[in-house]
Amino acid sequence: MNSEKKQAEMIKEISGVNPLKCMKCGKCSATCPSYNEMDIKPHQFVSYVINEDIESLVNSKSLWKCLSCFACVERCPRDVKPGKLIDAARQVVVRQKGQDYLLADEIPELLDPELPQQLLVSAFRRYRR
Amino acid sequence: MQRIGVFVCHCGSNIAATVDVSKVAEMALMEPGVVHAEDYQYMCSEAGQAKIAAAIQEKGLTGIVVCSCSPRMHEATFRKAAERAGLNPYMVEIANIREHCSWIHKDMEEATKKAVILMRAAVAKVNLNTPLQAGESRVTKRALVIGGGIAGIQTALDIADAGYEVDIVEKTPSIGGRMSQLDKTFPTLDCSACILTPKMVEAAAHDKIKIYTYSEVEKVSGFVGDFTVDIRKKARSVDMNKCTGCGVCQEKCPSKKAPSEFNRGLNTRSAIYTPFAQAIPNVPVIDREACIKFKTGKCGICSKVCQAGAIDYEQKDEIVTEKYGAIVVATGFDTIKLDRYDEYAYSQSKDVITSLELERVMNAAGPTHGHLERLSDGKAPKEIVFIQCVGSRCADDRGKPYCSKICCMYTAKHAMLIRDKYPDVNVTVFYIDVRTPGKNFDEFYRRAVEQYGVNYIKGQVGKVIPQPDGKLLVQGSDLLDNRQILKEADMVVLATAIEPNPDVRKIATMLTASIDTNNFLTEAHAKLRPVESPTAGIFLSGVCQGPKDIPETVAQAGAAAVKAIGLLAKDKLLTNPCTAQADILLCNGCSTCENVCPYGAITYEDKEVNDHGIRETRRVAVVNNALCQGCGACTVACPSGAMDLQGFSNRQILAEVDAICR
Amino acid sequence: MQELINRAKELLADGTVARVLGWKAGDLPYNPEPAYFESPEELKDFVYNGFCGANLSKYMIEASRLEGKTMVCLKPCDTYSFNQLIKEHRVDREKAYIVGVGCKGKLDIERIRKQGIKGIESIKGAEITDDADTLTIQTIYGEKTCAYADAMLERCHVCKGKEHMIFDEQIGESKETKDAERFAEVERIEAMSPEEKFAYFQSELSKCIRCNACRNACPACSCRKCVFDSNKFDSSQKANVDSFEEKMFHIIRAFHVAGRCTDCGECSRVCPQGIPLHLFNRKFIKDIDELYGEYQAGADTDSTAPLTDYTFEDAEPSIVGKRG
Amino acid sequence: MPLENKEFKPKIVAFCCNWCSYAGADLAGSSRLTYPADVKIIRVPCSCRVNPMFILRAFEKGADGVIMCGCHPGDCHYSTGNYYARRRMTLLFSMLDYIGVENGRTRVEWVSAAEGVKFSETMNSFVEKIYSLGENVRLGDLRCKS
Amino acid sequence: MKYSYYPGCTLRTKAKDLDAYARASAKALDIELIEIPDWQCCGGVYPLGSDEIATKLSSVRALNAAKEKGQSLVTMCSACHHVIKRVNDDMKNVEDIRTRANNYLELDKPYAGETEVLHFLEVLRDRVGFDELKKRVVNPLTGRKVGAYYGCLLLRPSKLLSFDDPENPRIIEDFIRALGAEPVIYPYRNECCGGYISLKEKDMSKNMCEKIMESAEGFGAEMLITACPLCLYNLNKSAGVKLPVVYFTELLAEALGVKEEAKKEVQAS
Repeated sequence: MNSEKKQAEMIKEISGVNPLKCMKCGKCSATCPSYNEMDIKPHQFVSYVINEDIESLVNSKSLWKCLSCFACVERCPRDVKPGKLIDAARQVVVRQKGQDYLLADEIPELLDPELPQQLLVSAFRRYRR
Repeated sequence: MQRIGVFVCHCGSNIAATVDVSKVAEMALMEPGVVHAEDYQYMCSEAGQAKIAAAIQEKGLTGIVVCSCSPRMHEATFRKAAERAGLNPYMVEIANIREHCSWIHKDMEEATKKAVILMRAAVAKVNLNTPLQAGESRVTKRALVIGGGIAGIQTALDIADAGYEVDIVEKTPSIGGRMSQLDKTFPTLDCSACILTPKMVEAAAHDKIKIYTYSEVEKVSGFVGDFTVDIRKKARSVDMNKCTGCGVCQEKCPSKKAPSEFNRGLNTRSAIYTPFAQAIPNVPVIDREACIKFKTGKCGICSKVCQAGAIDYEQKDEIVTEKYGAIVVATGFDTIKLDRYDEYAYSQSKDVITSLELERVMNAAGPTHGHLERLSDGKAPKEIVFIQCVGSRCADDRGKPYCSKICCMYTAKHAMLIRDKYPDVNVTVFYIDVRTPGKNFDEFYRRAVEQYGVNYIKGQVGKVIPQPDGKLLVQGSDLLDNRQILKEADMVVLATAIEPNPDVRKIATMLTASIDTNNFLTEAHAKLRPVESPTAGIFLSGVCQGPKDIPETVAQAGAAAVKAIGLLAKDKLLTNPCTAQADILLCNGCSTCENVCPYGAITYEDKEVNDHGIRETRRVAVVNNALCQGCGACTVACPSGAMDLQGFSNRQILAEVDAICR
Repeated sequence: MQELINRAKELLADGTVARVLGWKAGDLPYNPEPAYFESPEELKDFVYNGFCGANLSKYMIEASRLEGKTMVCLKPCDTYSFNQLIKEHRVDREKAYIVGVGCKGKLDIERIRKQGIKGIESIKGAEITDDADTLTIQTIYGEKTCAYADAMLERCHVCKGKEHMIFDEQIGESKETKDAERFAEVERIEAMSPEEKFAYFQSELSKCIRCNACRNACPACSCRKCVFDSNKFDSSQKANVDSFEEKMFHIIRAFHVAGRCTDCGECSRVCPQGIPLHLFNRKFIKDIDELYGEYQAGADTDSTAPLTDYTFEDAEPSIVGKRG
Repeated sequence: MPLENKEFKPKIVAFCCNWCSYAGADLAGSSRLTYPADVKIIRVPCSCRVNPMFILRAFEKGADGVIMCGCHPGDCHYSTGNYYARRRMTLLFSMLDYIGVENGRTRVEWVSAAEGVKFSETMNSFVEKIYSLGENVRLGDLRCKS
Repeated sequence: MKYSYYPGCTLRTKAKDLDAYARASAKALDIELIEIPDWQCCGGVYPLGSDEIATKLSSVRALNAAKEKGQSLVTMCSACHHVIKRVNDDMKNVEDIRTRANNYLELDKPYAGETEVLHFLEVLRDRVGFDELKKRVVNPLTGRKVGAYYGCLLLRPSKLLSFDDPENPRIIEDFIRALGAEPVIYPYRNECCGGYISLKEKDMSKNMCEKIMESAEGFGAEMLITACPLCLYNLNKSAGVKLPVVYFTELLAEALGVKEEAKKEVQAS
């Protein structure tokens, strides 16, 4: 199996999503609060996984713009849940060494006095291995 | 010993491509009792049947096995062929080597082996078959139609026009059904009432049709040709014979807060009411939940104002028992509840409505007298958004997995009507696919776009966001432009999925008619018997069988009527001879079988028996062959093996088991 | 015992009954057998003691066809069988005059033998009136003793109670002798691995000589003609060959009496090979109790039997695997 | 499907009621939904026609698994047949388990005429289970301890 | 009413008040919240990978601690609730995760999702009952117009959290009503505040919060309440309109008349 195919399989497994169930209604994209910040739109995640173009998916801005707010997961009529796919793609990235989206050095300047613990731990979980 | 012929069908390449049919025939000749075996291209064809007939006559066959498609497909065909050749039709067994073998296996060797085993089992069974004679049962020449919508009315009219008595049982106070709630109909934009009302009147006036409104089917017993049905006539509290339909009672009724079912709860009605002006019968009912007289004992105004003296507060539910030969189910549909789709703000804003509610809004007899206005503030909308597929085509448990079929067309109709009547109103339709298979349907939809300028956007809506100023912000996708749209609207219309009337499950159980996971009644064959239920004597009309529009419903209603007429036209029906038989010499008289018989077909009698010379009177089971449907529950309940089922006897089934496990 | 005999004489004398169904002494001190008595003279052979284990209910099927009433002696547990037979229209209540006889547990000669007591000549303490809880046994090797309870039939250790479910009159005191868990043995087997289970039953059933004693004694096995004697299921070969009947007899028998078996224990009592046949019936009883609610066949004459009944919510057959 | 033992070809008997599950099996066929050829179907009018003796006979003759399919509870063509069948099979399977025939070798599944997919899935999973259990004890040997 | 209590990291640092007001209110309502010993941070987001175990263990430990006491586990912070509830569901229903987590933890008795996870709001609704709560209020907050801000974590995925209708929730509105105030329903109450994105994409989050604030204000809200420290932080950074945002427990403490003492406690620590 080539590595993209393997990654696509991995994404399907981690997310538990069967992208073939998608009927391309676009409700995820209609729902997404980060839509305008994304280069690959939520409804497109599915076809990237089906076409095994994981390279483009993991290099997309969208990976880091998804809020994991689960609105698309909740509203998807086909049980496809694109939010889970993008989460899984992010896992694929952060599990590779040196691919962390959040570097230790950049943290101090991002902090402010009110910033809650929760924000740091959440961001760490999402952005780093 | 039987003389058995085995006939192996190629079914073109359907069987022959994966099963070595000549091998099956060859192996058959090694089975005990088999004296003839052959294979042929199409056994069900005339030539194939001729081969069977020839072999029966030439070889003096006493039983035959056809290795072919499912017995559900051609058992009857081959039985008839055997009968014509002088063989008892019940000496025919089918080995299903198509659906259960060639179609599901790919490996030729494996499939052939299995086919041989299936053939052996059938041969083993035929070896123990005995000729059976079908009995006869009478046909009551009267049909029952459950549901008084367009489907039920059309079926009843067609049956009655053929000269048979037919009764309609309708749950609500008037016949008319969903169609009476519609304003216009696609694709010709006829006024719904204008085409429906004459049919309602015709049904009411027809001397062969009897209509029970405000009534429900309570109990069904019997079988094809001879059903006995209890109908509950709910207390109307108004004497049907005295009421003149003047309407004064409704005018004077002080309790006017009950939500109008007919107007989908968008306005209210009085406690004594007829659902709509053209109701048939034009006799009101008292809604006892809403009536002050029933709630407090005081009031009685309707009784005072009724000059005919028709008001009867003491009226009770009445059970009518009738006999029918055929039953047609036409229970129709409702729209699904939208509680779990609140991203569309249906429960949060009055200006988010379903399409069926829009029908009422657009209708001159509706809550806004036909003026298109917002239900929140009565203002005329300038921007209307339609959302399609709300609850249809859903894989999750919120909605329905099927396409509701009618929404694309009625949405186009609504959009067109609005643009026609109010050219200054902008109409946007969010769609996933536009599905318009039907005569003049796509042309209709294209007219909405091209002639009326309706704005179709491919993409679903994610959320409807009510604004403080009362507007509705619709956040949707435009998949073709790849952008997220925020559109301000004054009204949002949801093309809500339809589902079978929830009562249908209860009715299906009473009729022992099968029903699918979506509560649609199952047809006997998806392609070839679409208006018959697998349960003999039960026919399907309209949406209870699957989503369909008016023209299709009317066509199916007619088809169901023809099937019912075909049944009623017979004087006698042949009964299934595969019934239970008690061996009185073995019967203990314990009544265990009687306790499990769902048809009350078993009774106990004191009978004189001759048990190997000993004559004595014993309490023994007796099966009524007209009532017995052949389920076999009694045969297993009987500890002594006295009860056996003809056509599926213990020894026959054991022989099949042995053949398979050999 | 004397009270019983006296009463029997009275009933015969005043014509209430035409015969008495009880037990008469056998050729050994521990094998009384069921018998009809039609006159006061015959009653001199009447016995009733701790060895009168036989359940007389089943004899009433025949007796119901005879002229006149039959006085039948039923122990508390026998009355369940009688009720069950009424329910199945096999006995005629009007033809029976039921004397509920007292019972303080019935004895099993095999249990006495198992304690090493051999060469038995006579046994004292088995009489029903005796309150002693010890049996004194005269053997050719001298006098031996044995606790009454240790000599009781398995079924008496799981006694259903001292109440008669149906009777016209009662004679004698009864005692509830339950001192063990009814389903303990079933549970022990249930906990075995499939291989152990199969080995256990194979070992037990291999002893079977197909003498039909169990079938003959069982009050539920009252078919006019057993399926194993008819050709309805291709199951009537008699020779001990590779035939259906031989292998499946006990399982099928247990299934045919499921929901009807009162757990009277006659099958195990009469088995000459000592096969614990009641373990099949009791397994069904345990399952029925657990899955469909407690049910005691023969506790009444009108309840619906579990296998002719159902509820929409009944457990699915897959529950068998889930109960662990 | 795991085939640990390539030699092992199980014998599997499926009893299907005429109205729902046999039709479901037909639908699986016409939808070309495959399942192993080890399954052989016997048509009965209703699941309540299935006598425990049939199942015992199958096991006696060397069946490795027996499955019974009927209409869903509440949907029986004969109204109540499958309710009786459900109780009978529950007790029978429990008894079989008790004498050493693993519970996995017996199954009841409710399959409607519309559930071709379920029929094929059921048969696939049942056959897989039988393969994992391997050859059955010979119930025919139940009374023949050597 | 005794419950095991999982406060979570932020309630020990930046959100001390969320915790202090909750404890004071619980006391006033005769609810005993017993902090489980040695709890560890839940990680803030649910670890999605089905192959991840290590990141779920802190939740399992907390759940098991409650199980050993035979108590339900009460959470206060939306994120902790979300994570722990979902891990609990994994332990109950996902065999692979259950086996591996138990192998790792070597507990006396394996944990299989036995503990019931309740958000404090659920305790108030389902155990105390809002009617009863209403009776216990000493300072009814009459006339206050309060908007509930749910965010994502409490509601979605709704099947797992089974907290309330994900599109039209009412639990916080009913809570507000019980305190005597007037709930303001606005459509953005279940839309995301930006969550952890605010660490690196501050503007994105600010814009989202502005929409939320505008909508709430437009429908007449004078203040917002939330159960989540991160939501509170983000909402306070909203680009435009700024309504006051407080924890729901603060409002509760106020209505129950225990706000001041709790406040002192916070200031003292």
